Amino acid sequence: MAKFAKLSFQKDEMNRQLAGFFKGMLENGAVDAVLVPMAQKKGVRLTLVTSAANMDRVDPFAPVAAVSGAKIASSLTARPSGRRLAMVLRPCEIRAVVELVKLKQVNLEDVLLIGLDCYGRYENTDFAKFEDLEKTSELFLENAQAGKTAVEDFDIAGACRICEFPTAENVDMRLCAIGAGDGGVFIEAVTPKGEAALGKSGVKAGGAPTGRDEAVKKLIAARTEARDKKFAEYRAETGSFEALADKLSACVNCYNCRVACPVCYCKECVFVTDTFRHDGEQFMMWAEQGGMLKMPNDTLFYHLTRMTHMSLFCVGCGQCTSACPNDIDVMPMFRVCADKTQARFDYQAGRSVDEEQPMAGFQADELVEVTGQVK
Amino acid sequence: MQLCLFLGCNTPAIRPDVERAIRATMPVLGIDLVDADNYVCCPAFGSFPSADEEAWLATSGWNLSIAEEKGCDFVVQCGSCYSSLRMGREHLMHNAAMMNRVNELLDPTGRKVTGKSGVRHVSEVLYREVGPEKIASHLKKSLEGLHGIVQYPCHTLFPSEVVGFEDSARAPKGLRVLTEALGASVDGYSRELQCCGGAGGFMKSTPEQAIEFAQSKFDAILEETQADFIAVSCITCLMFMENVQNTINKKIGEERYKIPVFDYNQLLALCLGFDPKEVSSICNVPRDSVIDRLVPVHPA
Amino acid sequence: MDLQEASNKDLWKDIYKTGDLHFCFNCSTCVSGCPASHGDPPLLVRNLARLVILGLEEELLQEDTPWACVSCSKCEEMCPMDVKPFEMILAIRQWQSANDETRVPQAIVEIYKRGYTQAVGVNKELRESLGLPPLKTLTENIEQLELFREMLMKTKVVSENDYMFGE
Amino acid sequence: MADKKPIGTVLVAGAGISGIKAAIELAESGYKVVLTDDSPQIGGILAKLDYQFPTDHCGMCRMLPLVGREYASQYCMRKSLFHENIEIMPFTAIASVQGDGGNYKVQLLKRARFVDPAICNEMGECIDVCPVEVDDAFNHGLTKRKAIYQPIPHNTPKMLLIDKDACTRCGECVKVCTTNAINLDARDEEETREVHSIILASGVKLYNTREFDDAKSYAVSPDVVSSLAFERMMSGSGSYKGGEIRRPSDGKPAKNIAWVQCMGSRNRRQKRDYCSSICCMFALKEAVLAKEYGGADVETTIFYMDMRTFGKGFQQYRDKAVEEHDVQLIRCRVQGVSLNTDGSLQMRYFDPETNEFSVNDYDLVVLSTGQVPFETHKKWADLLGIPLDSRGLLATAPESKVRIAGKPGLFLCGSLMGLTDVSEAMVSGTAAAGEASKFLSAYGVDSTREEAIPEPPARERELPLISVVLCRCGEKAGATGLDYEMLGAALGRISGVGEVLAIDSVCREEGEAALADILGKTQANRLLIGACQPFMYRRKLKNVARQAGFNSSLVEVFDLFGIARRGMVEPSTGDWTLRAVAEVRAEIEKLKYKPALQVSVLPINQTALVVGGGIGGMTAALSLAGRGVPVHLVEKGGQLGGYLGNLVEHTVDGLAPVAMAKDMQLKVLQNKKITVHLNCEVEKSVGTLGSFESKLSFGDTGENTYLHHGAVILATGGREGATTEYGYGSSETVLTQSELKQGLASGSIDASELENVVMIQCVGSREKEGRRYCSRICCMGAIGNALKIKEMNPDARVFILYRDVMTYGFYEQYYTKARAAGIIFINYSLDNKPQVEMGEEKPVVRFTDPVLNLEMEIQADLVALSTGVDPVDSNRRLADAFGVVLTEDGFLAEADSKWRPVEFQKVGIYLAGTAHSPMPLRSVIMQAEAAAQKAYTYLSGREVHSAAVTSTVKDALCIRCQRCVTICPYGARSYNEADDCIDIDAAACQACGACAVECQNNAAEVKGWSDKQLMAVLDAKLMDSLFSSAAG
Repeated sequence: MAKFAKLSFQKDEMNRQLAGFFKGMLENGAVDAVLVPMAQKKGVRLTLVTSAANMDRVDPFAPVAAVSGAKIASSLTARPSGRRLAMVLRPCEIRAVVELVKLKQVNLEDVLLIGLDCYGRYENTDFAKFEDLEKTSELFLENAQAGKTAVEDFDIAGACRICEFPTAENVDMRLCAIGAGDGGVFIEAVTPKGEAALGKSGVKAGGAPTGRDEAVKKLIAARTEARDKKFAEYRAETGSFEALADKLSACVNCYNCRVACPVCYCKECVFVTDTFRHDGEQFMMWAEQGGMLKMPNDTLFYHLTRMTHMSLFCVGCGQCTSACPNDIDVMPMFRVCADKTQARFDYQAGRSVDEEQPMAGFQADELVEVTGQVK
Repeated sequence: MQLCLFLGCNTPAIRPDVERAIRATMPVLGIDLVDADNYVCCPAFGSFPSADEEAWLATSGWNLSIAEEKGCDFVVQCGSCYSSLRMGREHLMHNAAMMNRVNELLDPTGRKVTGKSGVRHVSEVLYREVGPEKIASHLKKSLEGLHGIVQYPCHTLFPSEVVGFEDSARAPKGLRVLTEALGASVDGYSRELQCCGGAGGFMKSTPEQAIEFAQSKFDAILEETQADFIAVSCITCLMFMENVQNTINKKIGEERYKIPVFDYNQLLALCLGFDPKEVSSICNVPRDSVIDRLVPVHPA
Repeated sequence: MDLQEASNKDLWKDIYKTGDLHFCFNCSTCVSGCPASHGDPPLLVRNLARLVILGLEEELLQEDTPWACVSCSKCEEMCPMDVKPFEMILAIRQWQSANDETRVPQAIVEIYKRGYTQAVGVNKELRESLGLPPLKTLTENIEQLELFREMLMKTKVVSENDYMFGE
Repeated sequence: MADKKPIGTVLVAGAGISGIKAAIELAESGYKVVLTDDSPQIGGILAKLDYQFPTDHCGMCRMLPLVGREYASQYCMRKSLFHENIEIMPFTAIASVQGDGGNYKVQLLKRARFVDPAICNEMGECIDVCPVEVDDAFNHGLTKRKAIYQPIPHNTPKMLLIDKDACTRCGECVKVCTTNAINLDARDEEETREVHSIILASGVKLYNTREFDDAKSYAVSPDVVSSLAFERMMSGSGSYKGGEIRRPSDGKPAKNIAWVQCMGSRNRRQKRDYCSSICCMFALKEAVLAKEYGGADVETTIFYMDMRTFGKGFQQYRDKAVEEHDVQLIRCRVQGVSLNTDGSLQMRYFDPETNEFSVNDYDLVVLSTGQVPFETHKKWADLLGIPLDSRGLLATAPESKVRIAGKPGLFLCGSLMGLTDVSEAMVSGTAAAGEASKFLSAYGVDSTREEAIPEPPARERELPLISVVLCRCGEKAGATGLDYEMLGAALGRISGVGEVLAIDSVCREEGEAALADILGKTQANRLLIGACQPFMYRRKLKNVARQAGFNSSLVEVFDLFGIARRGMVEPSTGDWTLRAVAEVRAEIEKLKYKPALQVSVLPINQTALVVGGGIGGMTAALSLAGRGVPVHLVEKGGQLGGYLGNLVEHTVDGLAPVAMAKDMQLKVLQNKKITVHLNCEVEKSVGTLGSFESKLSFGDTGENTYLHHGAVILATGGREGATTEYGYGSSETVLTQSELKQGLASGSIDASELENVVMIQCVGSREKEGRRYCSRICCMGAIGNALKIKEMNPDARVFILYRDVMTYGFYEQYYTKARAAGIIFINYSLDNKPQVEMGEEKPVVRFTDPVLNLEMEIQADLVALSTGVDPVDSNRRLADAFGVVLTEDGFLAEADSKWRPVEFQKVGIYLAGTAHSPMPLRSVIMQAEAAAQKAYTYLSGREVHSAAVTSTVKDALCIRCQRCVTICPYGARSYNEADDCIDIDAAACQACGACAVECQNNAAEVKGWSDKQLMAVLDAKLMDSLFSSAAG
C-alpha cells in the first residue's frame, strides 16, 4: 500500500518545506545528488545539487520547463555516473525517460525517480513575466486547483492544455499537489526504493490525501476532451500536403524543434549530414522542375522524416512548439500523427519499460497487410 | 471351338428360356456346346462352401472332372456357379493335400480332377473369343434407337486375379461393348457399378435395407438414364432385378419401376432372329416394349 | 471383458489358416463399399476379422452377419493388405457350422437328396415348348446319385450331421 | 612444375532440389559439376510448389550459399541457377556409363530443343501463332500449352523449346521469329564426358491416376485431382485460375474439399507395401492453405489411416491445422468416389467417432499420391550394373543412406532414398556431396583454388567521370525501338558523364572486343554498361572492364533491354526515349556516388571442433579428418559412443550400434588428426566463421583450456524420455522400451515365460503438457522388441496400444511384418488413454478396442512404455555457450527447418543428429556427413571471401541503441560490451538492409546503397521532363 507523508506549510512556505525534504535526503545519504528545478538568476532550471547547503532555492512546482528533463537525464545516466541520483521530473519528462531507457540512452539503475503532479507549464517567455518567483508556484497551484491557469493575456502551453497525463507513473516517489487541499503537499512513496528514501529523508510518514484520485480523474477527463477537440480541429485544417505545408510555411529549417525534442535521440540528424549537403547542380535541377524552388527546401521532407522516425515515441510534451523561433505550433502535428501510429501497434509511449517498442525486433509476420503477405 | 455348358440350378429350373437362348446363339457364333452329363450343384456359396471346405471342393471336383473328361473348358452363365467353380479350382490348385483328398473321395465314383479344364463365363467368351464385330455381322435384327443400361455381375469382376477377364476390374466395359454391338446405346450412371444385392443372404437377413439399397440403384437409373431395358449376364441379377422392381412397387403402392430385364444372351438370340417365345418368354416384368421395337437388319 | 479368460488366442488357427488375416490394419476400406453393410445390423467384415484376431469365440459364434454377405468379393478386390475378406467370411461360416449345427445351411440337404438346390430338369413340358432337349440330370441317374451321396457321406459336415440326410 | 592434377568433376544426374543442393555444395568446395536433368528445365517438383510447410511460403533461395556469395548464384531459384563450377544440361538423358569410380565415361544424349536459348529474344510471337494445343504437364493438365512452349512459367531465361511429339512442323513459328532462333531440323546430340564420381538425384516416378488401375475407383471426374495438381491450382504462377481453388470441370469455387491419403501407397495387394512419408504433411499444408486462399467458408477433410507427423515441428503443424484451421481428420480409408448427377463427388465412409456410416458430398477430392520407386531404381541398376536389394531398390551401404554398396564413387540422394521432404532432400544432397568430396580427395584429384580476383586500384577519390556504353543489341536489333542518338545526346549532358557510346551485341566475342577497345582509350574512372539479362553477362563484362584497369565495384551493368522492351510494348506512353533517359540517369546517379567495394579474404583457421562423442559426432570427426582437417572431439561423458553406441546392440532395421561405435572409436583414437577431450564441455565460444575461440572446461580436473578453430559441429545427441505415467517406477513389470530391449538382449528377461505383453506408445509425447513432438523412433523400437519376443516365444501375445504408427517410408514393411507375426495393434485416442493398475503381482491394462467399441482388460506379464526422446539438459548450456537458440521443445533451433537443416543462423556452426531432433541412426549419420561437408567447404583451405556488399557502421553517428542488433535476421550484428561498439560479422551479413532501415541515426548502411545514392536515383526517376525542353 502506497505510503504518504504530508508536508504542510503556511503561505509562501511551500518551497522551504520542500527544500527541507531534499536536504534530508542528501544529508541522510538516501542519495548522493538531487536533480531538481531551482530558481536561478533568470527563471527556473533543473539543477544538479550535491551539497544540501544549496537546496534552499528549490522550486519544483514552478509552472515552467525550460528544457525537457529527459534530455538531461540522458546525459547524466547514459554512461553510469557511479553515484546515486534522485531526479525530480514532470510526468511528460518521465514518460520520455521511459522511452529513452528502451533506447539505451538512460540507465535508471542508481536513480531514484521522483514524479511531480503537473497542472501544466507556461512558455519560457511567458513565465519570465512573473516577477516574484517565490510566490508564483504556490499561487499557480491554488489557481490551477480551481481550474484557472490563464493569467492576463497568456495561458499554460498548448501541449499542457490537452495533456491527459497530470500524474507520473513508473516512479519511486511522487510529490502530490493535485487534490492535496491547500496548505500542504503529499510525498508518496510508490516503490520499496521510494519508501527507503522517504524513511531516510526525515519527513514523518502519515496521513493521505483525500479526494486526490477523484480530482485527478476529473482533470484527465477535461484534458482528454480538450485533446480530442484539438485533434479534430487540426486534422480538419491539414487534410493535404499543401495544407500541411501552409501550417509549416514559417519554418526556416533551423531544426530547433528536433534539438528540443527529448525522444529525438540521434547523435547527428541526417539532415545535417552530407546526405543533404546537395551540390548546386541538384538545386538547379529541382528548380527547373517547377520553374522555382523555395529555399531552404526540404522543409516538409524534414518534418515528415521526423514524424516517421519518432512519432511512435512522442510523449506530447510540447517542447517542439516551445522551441520554434517562428512560433509554429509544431506539437499538434506530432500528437495527431503519434495518436494514429501508436494506436496501430496498440503501443503507448512512456507507458512501461517492459513494453517492447514496435518494429524493434525482426518478426516475419508483422503488419502483414502492409508487407503483402496474406496470412 | 468346343465348350462344355454348365447350367447350374436356377437357369434350367426357373429360367430355361435363357438356356434356350444360349444353346441357340452359341453354335451360330462358332461355339459348339457339349452337355455336362451328371453335373451337380456348383456348389452355391450358401451351401457346402458355407459348411465345410472338403465337401465344397469334392462337389466342385465332381463337376470339374466332367469338363476334364470332355476335354474342354466349362462355359457358365450364372455368376455364382462361375465364381464358385473358379474359386473351387483355385483352392484345389493351391492346396495339394486337398487335391489328393478330393481325388480320394472321387475315386469310387470313377472320377478324377487335375484342374486341366478352365471355367469361363459366357460374356467373356462372347467378348474375347467371338468379339463384337462378329456378333454385329450376324445380326438379323438390332436394338437401334433403344437405350439400355448394363449390370456387370460382381462374380465376374472380383477378385480380379481369380475371376476377372476385364482390362480393369474397377472400370469394366465388356458387357457395354457387347450390348452396343446389338445396336443399342448404353447409358452410364452414378451407381452403375453398385452390386444388385440379390445374391447371398442380404435380402433374407435384412429385407427392408436390402430393398432400400436396390431402390437407390433404380432411382439413379430413372433419374440419370433413359433406359428402355437392363442387360445383365448372371441369372441371379436377372431374377432379382425383376422381382425387386415388383417388390418395391408393392411397398410404395405405385408401378414406378418396370424396366424390362434381359439376360444378354436373350437379347443376342432375339437379334439373331430366334423366336421370342422360346428365348425370352419367362419374365416378371413385361418385355414387349423392347421386343416390339426390334428393328430388322437388311444385309448390306 | 477380460481378454485373459474370454479369448482363445489361437482362434485364428481354427478359422482362417492362411494367416492373411493378421495383415489387416482396420482401415475399413472393405466395409465402406460392402452392399450388406447397408443392412441393420450391418455386416462389418472388418469387425469379424477383429473378433477372430482377438480370439473372441463366444461373440463370433453369435454373429449372424456373416450370412448376410452377398458374395460380391468387392472387399477382396479393394483390401490394400490382401486379407481376402470373402474367403474369411466362408471360413467363419464353415467354423460356425462345425461348432453349432443349427448354422449348417439347409441347402446341402437338397444337394445331397437330388444333386441340386432347385428342381432341375423336372419341368419337361416347359423345356419341350421352348425347344430344349431333355436334361440328363443326376436326380434321374440313381446310380450316379448314389455314388455322389456316398462321396458326400465321407465328408465331415455330412458325416457328422448324418441325421439330417436320412431317407 | 608437377603435372597439374585434373580438377575433380562430378556428374549429378537429376536437377531437383537435392541434385541442385549436391551440385552447389560440390561447386562451393571447388569441384566441377555436370548437372543434367531429363526435363527441359531444372527445379524438379519444387518448381511447382509455391508454398512449403511450415512457413507456407517458397524458400528455395535459402539453399544458396550465404558466405562467399560474391561468386555464387544469388538469383531466385525458381527463375534459374548460375554458378561458375556448375554446367547445367537440362533435357539431357544418360545414355550409358562405362568405367568405375574415378574414371567414368558417360554418354549423354542432349535432346533437341529446336530453339536456341542464346539468341531467342523471348518475345513469344512464336507461341501466339502456334496452332497446336496440348495438355500442359507442368500444371498436370489443368491448362493447355502450345507445341512451342516455356517449360516452367516463372523461369528466366524462358528456355523455350518445341515438343517434338506435338509439333506438326507447320513452320508458322519459324516465320515470325525475328532472330531465327528456331531450327525444326535440329537433331539430338551425343556427347561423352569423363567424370570422377556420379551422384544419382533423379527422384522417383510418382503414382498417377492414368497409369495405375487401382486409382480408377477414385478418379471418376476431372474434379478428382492429384496433390501436385492441387498445388498448381493454388500457385499464382501459370496456374489455371490465378491461384484460386476452382473445380476443373465447371470452374466453380471449391468450398468443400476432401483429401484421400495413401493413394497408391501402403498397398500390399498392388505390391506397394511402403509409405511415401511426405503425403500426410503436404495434405495438412494444402488443407490449411485451401482455407487461407479459398476463404474462411472452405471446409477441409482428410481421410487417413495414420497421420504420420514424425518430423521436427510436424506434430505442432498438425495441431495448428486442426485447432486453428479446423481441418477435419477422419481415421478411415474410403473404397472409392462416386460421381453425383450434379457433378459433386460422393464418398461413403465408416466414421470411427460415431461407429456409423456417413455419406458426404464434396466439390473437390485431392488424392495424396505417393511414389512408385521400382521402375527408376531398375533403370539405374541396369545402366550402372549394380544389384537391387530384396525390396527392388538400389542397395546402399548398411549404415549409409547415400553410399551405393560396393561402388566407390557412386552415390544417390533425394527421393531415390524413398520420397523425402525438403529438409531430408537438403541433408541428403549435402551428405552425397560430402561423400563425393571424400572420394575425390582420396582419389587424389584437385579442386579449383578460388582466389579473389585481383582488383585494379579504384580511382574513387577523383571527381566521378562515367563512361556509358549502350549495347545496340545487333542480334535482337528488331526489339529495341530506342533512338540511340537522342538517348546518347541527352545522357551526355548529365554532369559526371564523360562519354556515351553504342556498340553491337556486347554479349558476343566481337562485342567484348569493341568494349575492350573503348575502355583502353577512355579517361573515365567509372563504367556503366547497358545490356540485356544482366544476371547472365554481369560477371563476364566486369572481367573485361577489370582487364582494362577498372575496379569492378565501380562498373555497373543494367538491363537496357528491359527498359527498351517495356517501351515497345507501350509505345503510346509519350516519347519512350525520354522515359529511357530518366531510367538510365537513375543508374548513372547511383554509380556516381558509389564507394569502391572489395571482397576481403576471411581468415580461416582450418581446425574443426566437434561437440559430442556419439556415433554422429564420431562420423563428422572422421569425415573431416579423412580430408586432412584437424579435429578436436569434445565429449561430456567419460567415454565415446554416446547413447546408442553404448547401450543398443541391434536395431530392428539391421544395424549394430555398439559394434559400429567400437569400430569408429578405434578409428578415432588411431587418427592423428583427431584429438579427443573426454569429460569436457565447452563453457563459452566467441568469434565468427573461420576464427572461433572456445573455452573448454574439464569436469574431472577442473582445468580449462582455450581452443582456436574455424567451424563447430554440435552433435550432442539426446536421451530416452523420462516418465512417471502408467505406474512406471512402482514395479519392474512396468518398464521402458530400452529397458525391455536390454533385458531381452542380456537374457535377464526370459521371453519364454511371457504370456501377455502390452506396449503403450506416445507415453508423454504429442501432448500439450508433455513433449509436444513425435519422437519418430519409438514405433520402430516397440516393433523391434515385439518381433524379438515373438521370435523367442511365438505363443506370447503382444499388444501395442498406439495413436499413430509412425513407420514412415520403407519402415512400413516392419509394421506389416509385425502384424503378420500376430502382434495386435490397438488404437487409442488422447481423450481415452489406457489405464494401468497393479493387480496382485501383475499389472492389469484396461483399454477400449475402437473397432469393436469394446472395453477390454488384460493381465500383462510386462508393460513396456515408449517414452520418446528428450533433449539432453546440457542443451541449454550449449546454446548459451555458442550463442545459438533452442526450440520451445528444447532441441537446437536450426537456421531454417526446410532449407538449412544442419546450419545455424550464426554462420560457421552446424548441428547433426538427435541434438537437432529425434531420428533413426542412419539419418543421424547422414546429417553428420552433411554437417561435416558444410564445415569442409570453409575448412578445405580454399580462400573464403566475405561479400563486397555488406552492411557497415558509421561509428561517429552510432548512439549504441542496439535496435540494429535485434532487427538483424541473420544475427550478423552484436554489441561489443568491451569496446562499446557494434560488431559486424561480414561472413553472416546478407546485405538485406533491415539494419539500415531500422537505424534512425543513419549510422547503419549497406555499402553501395547509401541514402545519398538512393535519393539521387529517386530524383532522377522523378525528373522525366528534364530534357524535354533542352532536347526539344
